[in-house]
Amino acid sequence: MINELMIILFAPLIAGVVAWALDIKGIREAIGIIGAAIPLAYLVKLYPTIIENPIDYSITVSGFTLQFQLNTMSWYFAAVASLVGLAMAFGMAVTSRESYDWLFALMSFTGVLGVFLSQDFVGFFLLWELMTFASFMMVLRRNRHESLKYFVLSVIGAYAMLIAIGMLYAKTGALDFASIRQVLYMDAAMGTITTRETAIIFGLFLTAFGVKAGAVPLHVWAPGAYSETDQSYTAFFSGALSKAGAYGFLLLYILMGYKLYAAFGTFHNHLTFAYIIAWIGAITVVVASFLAVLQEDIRKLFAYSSVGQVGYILLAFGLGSTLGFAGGLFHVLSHAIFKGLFWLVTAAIILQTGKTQFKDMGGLAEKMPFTFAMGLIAVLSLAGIPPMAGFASKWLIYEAAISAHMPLVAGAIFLGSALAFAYVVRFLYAVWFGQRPSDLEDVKEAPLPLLIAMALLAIPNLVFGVAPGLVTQYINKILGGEVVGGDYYKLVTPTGTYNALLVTIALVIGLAIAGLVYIYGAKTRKIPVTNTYQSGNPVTEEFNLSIRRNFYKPLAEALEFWLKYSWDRFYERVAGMAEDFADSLRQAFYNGNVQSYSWYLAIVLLILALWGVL
Amino acid sequence: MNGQYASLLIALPLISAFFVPLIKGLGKKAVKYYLVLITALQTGIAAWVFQEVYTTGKPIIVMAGAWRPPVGINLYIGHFAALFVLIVAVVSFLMAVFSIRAISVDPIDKYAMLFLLVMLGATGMIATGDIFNLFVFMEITAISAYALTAYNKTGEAAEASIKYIILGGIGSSFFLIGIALIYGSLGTLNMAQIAQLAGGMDATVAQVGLALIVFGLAVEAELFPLNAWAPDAYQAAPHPITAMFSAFVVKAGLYALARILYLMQAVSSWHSVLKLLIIMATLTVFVAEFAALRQKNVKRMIAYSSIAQIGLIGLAFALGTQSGVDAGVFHMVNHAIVKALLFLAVGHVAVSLGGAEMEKFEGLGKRMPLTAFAITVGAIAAVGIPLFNVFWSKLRILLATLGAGYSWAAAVVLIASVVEAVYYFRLIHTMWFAGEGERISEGLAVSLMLLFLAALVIVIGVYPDYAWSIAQKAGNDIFNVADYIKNVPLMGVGA
Amino acid sequence: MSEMKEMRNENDGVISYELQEFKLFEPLFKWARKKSLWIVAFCTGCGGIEMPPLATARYDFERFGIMPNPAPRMGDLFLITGYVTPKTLKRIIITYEMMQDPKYILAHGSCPINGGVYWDSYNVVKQLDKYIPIDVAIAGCMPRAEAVMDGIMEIMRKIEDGTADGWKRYRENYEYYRKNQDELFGEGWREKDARRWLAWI
Amino acid sequence: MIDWKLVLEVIGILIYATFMGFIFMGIERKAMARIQRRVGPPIYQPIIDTLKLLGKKESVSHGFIYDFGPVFAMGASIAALLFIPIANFQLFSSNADLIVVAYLLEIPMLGIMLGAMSSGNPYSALGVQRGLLTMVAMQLPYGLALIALIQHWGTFKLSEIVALQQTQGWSILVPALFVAMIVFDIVFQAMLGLEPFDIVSAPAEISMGPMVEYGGKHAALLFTQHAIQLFAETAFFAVLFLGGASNLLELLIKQIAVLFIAIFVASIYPRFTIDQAAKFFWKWPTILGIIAVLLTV
Repeated sequence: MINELMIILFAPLIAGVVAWALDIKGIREAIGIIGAAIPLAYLVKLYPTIIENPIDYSITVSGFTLQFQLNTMSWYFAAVASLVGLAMAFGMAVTSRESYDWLFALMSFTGVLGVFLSQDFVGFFLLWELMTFASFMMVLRRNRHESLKYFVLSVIGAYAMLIAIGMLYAKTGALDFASIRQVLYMDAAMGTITTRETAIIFGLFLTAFGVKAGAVPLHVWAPGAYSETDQSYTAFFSGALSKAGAYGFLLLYILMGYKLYAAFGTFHNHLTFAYIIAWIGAITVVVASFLAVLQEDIRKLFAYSSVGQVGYILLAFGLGSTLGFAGGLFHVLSHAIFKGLFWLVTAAIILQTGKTQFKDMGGLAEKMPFTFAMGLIAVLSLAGIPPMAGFASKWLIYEAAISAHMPLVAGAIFLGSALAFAYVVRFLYAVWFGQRPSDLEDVKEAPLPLLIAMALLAIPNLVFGVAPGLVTQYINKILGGEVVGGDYYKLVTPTGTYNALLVTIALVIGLAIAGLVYIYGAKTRKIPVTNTYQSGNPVTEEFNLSIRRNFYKPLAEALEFWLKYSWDRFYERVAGMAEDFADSLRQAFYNGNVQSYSWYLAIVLLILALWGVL
Repeated sequence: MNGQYASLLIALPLISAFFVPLIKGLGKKAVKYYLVLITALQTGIAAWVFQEVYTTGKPIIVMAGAWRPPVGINLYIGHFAALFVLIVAVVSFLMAVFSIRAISVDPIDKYAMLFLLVMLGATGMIATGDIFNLFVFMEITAISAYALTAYNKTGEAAEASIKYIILGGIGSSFFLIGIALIYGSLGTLNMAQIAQLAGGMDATVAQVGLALIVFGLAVEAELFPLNAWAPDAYQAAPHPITAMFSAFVVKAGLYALARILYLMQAVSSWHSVLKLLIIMATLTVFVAEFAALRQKNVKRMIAYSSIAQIGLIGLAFALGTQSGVDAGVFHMVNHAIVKALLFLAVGHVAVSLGGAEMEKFEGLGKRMPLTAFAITVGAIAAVGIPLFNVFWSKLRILLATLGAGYSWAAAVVLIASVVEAVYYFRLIHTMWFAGEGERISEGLAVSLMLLFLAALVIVIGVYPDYAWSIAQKAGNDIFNVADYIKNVPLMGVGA
Repeated sequence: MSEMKEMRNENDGVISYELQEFKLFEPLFKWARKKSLWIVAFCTGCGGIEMPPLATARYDFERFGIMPNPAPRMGDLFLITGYVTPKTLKRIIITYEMMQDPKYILAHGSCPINGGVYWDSYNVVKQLDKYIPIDVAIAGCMPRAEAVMDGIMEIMRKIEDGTADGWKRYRENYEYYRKNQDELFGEGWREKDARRWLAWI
Repeated sequence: MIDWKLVLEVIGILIYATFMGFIFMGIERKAMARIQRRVGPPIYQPIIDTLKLLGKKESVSHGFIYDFGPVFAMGASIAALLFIPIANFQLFSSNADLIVVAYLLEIPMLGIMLGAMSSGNPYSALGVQRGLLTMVAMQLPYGLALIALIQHWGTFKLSEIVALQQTQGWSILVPALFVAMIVFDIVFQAMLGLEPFDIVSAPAEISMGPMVEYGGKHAALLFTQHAIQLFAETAFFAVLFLGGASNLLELLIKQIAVLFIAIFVASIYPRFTIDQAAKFFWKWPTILGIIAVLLTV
């Protein structure tokens, strides 16, 4: 019978194609949701088996053997992706009007699952390209410029990876990970691959995975691509697809770790190549968070924030210590759930109000209470407030960064998390609180499937927040050693402890005491927004009582020196130059008169003559 | 039905070409259906030959007038020739069906005759085993191609064919000088014997001879500096003819180049010629892709893209390794299908909407959904997206290039294919997501053909094993010169 | 203290809620209210200049726990310093109603009592008491700092013995005050005045 | 299962901390008054103010989150307090380390912001904006100071840091950590919202900032929260840099010492504007922080 791996891998694609072909309103959504649910169901079913030994499966396609393996690590990444994928499917049942969206969303789902499961470079590259193409088509529908920018950057990344694969293939003669790791491990000593070539291969892989993970110089596609597509798909786009980039960095360690160490040695007793990745991650965190704080559009804010959070993961992997990997892997999960939740909340807001700019939103807390509650959970988790999953993973990364003696990188995280707190509160203020614009009076709560999707992602936030041990014990299995100790509720690392349950209990006690003081006081009465202190002046509904536009103007003024430079404008100029070069090349060469063509022939003859004789 | 019936492949188009004036008496319609009939017959024979060669595994040798080579001329239909003759026949059949609707200019009998002669020339070039016979068939193809380019009787078509004539003429004359040199020093015209004796030739003569032949064929095979005629010729030629140009006329030239290149392996300057060809091929890809970036006419854009893909095939052949040649052949097959699909679809749009400018393509998804779908599948395949056929061959070529150590060539090709992705996806966006229009009825025949080709693209993409095995056998046929010599029954006469 | 009867009137709900009665801690709260009077930093008239000296080292009202506080919600003591024009009175009424009970008003000088020197001016409110309840009034055309301190002492004493019930009077006969206010400014003056500001915002 | 000794300790410490917090606020006002040669209010004045606010007869609300904000803030402050080792009482501090406490000390900010934002008053919105910007500005130097400390002592656990300081002498004796202490002190000024950085609730400019719409029992809640926060932060400072304390009296002396440094600085410097504060924080304290961090690595 067909191997489960194949079912996990191709169920979404087949469901997508069927949904696209049938294109009947009710059935299409049902198929889509089933297609997205199958991988998660099978992964849960396979959990007990993969704990002992991984499941292998390989198929041969046009002379290449594509090997797939479900081991502890790929199970972890695949489970995170399918959880967010299922939430996306529920969300898309409401927000997507076209069967076109279903086809390409589920195709990118298959792509990302394939990337996590594949054990050889051809399969990896094939599914990586498929994932990029499918997510590109989702964006192409709505905005050509952003989608082309996204596609060009990720195709440059993919082709850089192809050249690196080719060079490795030329040197090691093998394409599957196991033998490449073996050959590179032995080669580290003999050094048949020179350090220059290792540097090139490392640089190429860095660009490839950096583009997908959105590392700073290559992050310009993220805001456009994330905001110009169906918002519930973006939950998957930024929740799971960016993890492929992070997974790539992990792959770099597994395959070439020892070779890179042999080639580049250490710098201040950190692995040099890891040091580079850590610094890329740190810069990404700071730059993306600063940009996120200054955004005016809700989607752009979350796009930059997503780039920043993936920067955390890169930073954690860059530390090189096992604790760093544990922190990074935990943050993969927590980022997927809280960022996915954020995007679903955005989808609900845009669906119900049709607005995307902060300046036309406000006071939705009463109108959409459930979405607001989900948004609050996501806010607490992203800002890293203790009882939530976001804090547990961020805490691990802090531990790892400081105990890995990388102080400036740890400083960058402090700044990054403060900025995260700032833009998340900005989102809360601009959308949920303050005075409600008159045209948002009749806003209703989001439809049921979207609420299910949100609940699907909010519960893990709470569960893994109060009991982070669940995740860390599994991560210990991935990393093999007892990296993070303690039971379900308490994380114990060599240098620090964090008892999530006790912190939650303390918070509850505190709230109870404060509640008592609150209840004791005089009975409160509700007053309208207009009954507010404007230094004595009477206020009516038409007054604009909230600051929704450029909320952080002072910060923009303080950073005014840095904001002059932008990678985005730089890439636009480069693209323009390339197109003008193309035009000048065409006019220069194919200029249309036969005399010059025959001169070309004469020149080639001359070269042939010279070439032959010399 | 023994192997000798394979000679019908040459005889049938030749005879039927000269019957065309008689059929003209029965009316224009009859001529078109006659053309379809002949190409259908040719496809049948080609399919039988393909099946025969691939089951028995032995090439079919046809000796003209039962004279044994090297005295007589022999047709050597090996794995590659069988495969490609079938492709030539199938594409000609499809284009013949398309011409019924696409060709409205009056001297239809002349069109039919030239059509059959082009098909004859291409088949002959691929099947022949004699170098001079190769030149003769190349001349037939070239001259009928010149005439067909000017068939539309517009100023632009005349200018394009003049360019083609001048450059083609120079090229083929140098090719003839090359053959003369080789014939002078070796005394034989049969390719197998040339391969046998090539080692013993005087170094400089062999070097100059090889260089001239390669130069002559490079013009026909559209390598970088020599392909200036190609974009205008593609654009000016009638739509079915452009598809034939890109699908097999150029490929016949490329095959001839590869065949002679690998025959003359023993020549001392072989490696330097290969290096030159690699540079020229990479530049072809680079210049053609960049030239296509800001094209307003979609047909010219796809012409540039076709030149670039052919440059890629040239690069694969010039690598000089077995995996390179296999990848090149596989890419030839895929490229033939994809370009036939694209030119057919664009021609169909040009015929029904009167022009191939970009504006005509706005909102095509709403007006001609099936053609738009065909163009989309073709474009996505041409870019090299997985689950489509060109991806596998492009991956093979790049791995072979990197394996051969030319990482710079691979980098340039990849940059060029990024550019290709940009202009193809711009086209897809204008077709599906911009512009309005109500649905127009599309011809049944053309729609069926489009669906057939699109299905072929996706089937090879999803399950490429069978196509890859054929390509491997065909590649082995070219690369493995020792087998070639062994198969040809040479008499023991001559130097 | 007499039980506060339920206020059932249909005006804009400003005064329609009933109040919290802390039986047990009343004496403690009364002491706390006396010892920490927060002045609403809203100097309405010419007497405002008298406020800063109180905060300096010489008089230092902070000794008694008095602190100027910009937010009316937290304020207790509202100093009406000097003459009151209708324009200022609108702001005073809005701020006063925003303050939370118990709140006290200290009127400085003669102008709030009977118009003082501006007795015949068209633009001065002759008798402030008709619009908002005054607890303690200090004589003097701008009383000196000592007089203001004395007034504050007077307010503290009144809180002590529970007679500082301006806020209770305002609550009980709210219609009377409301009628006078509407008489002066006209019905629905809050919206009209606010809409006038809209042009600038 | 519940060990009653711990429960009693917790209740005792909470009451003690709240009371001492108010006394600290009183000392603050009294010291500032004495500097200005004024008599100044009695030390227990904040207790009176809180009682008066609690005794208000009516209280006003702009919705559920408006009420939830102060309650959440006070709850978070209480939670933060429970995880700091107060003198010889190890309440819950064995279960959390430096980073957790640092984050718990920042959650009340979120509570106040939540409440202020839902009050729908432009002044409170400005207050929220300034509060967040100050926090963003001070986080980098704050982080660097903490990192320097952790790298020197090599552990995150507060109880271990206190033990190490008992044996090897206070943190401020180590030169690198002395620089870190200066940085932490500047950041401490902003955390308490004292003069040079009291941009958040700038009384004259934006009328009490976030607290403009708060009155009655909500203001009382915020005052008690500020008291507990003050106690917690001074205790945190003492534990980190002044070697913790073996008994409450020693802790009290250290806390008051720290408080007086803050008061002296507050009563001298005028208020920064918000972007000046941001630029200042990212210039001098950050440079000092980097020096401290590089010295201890």
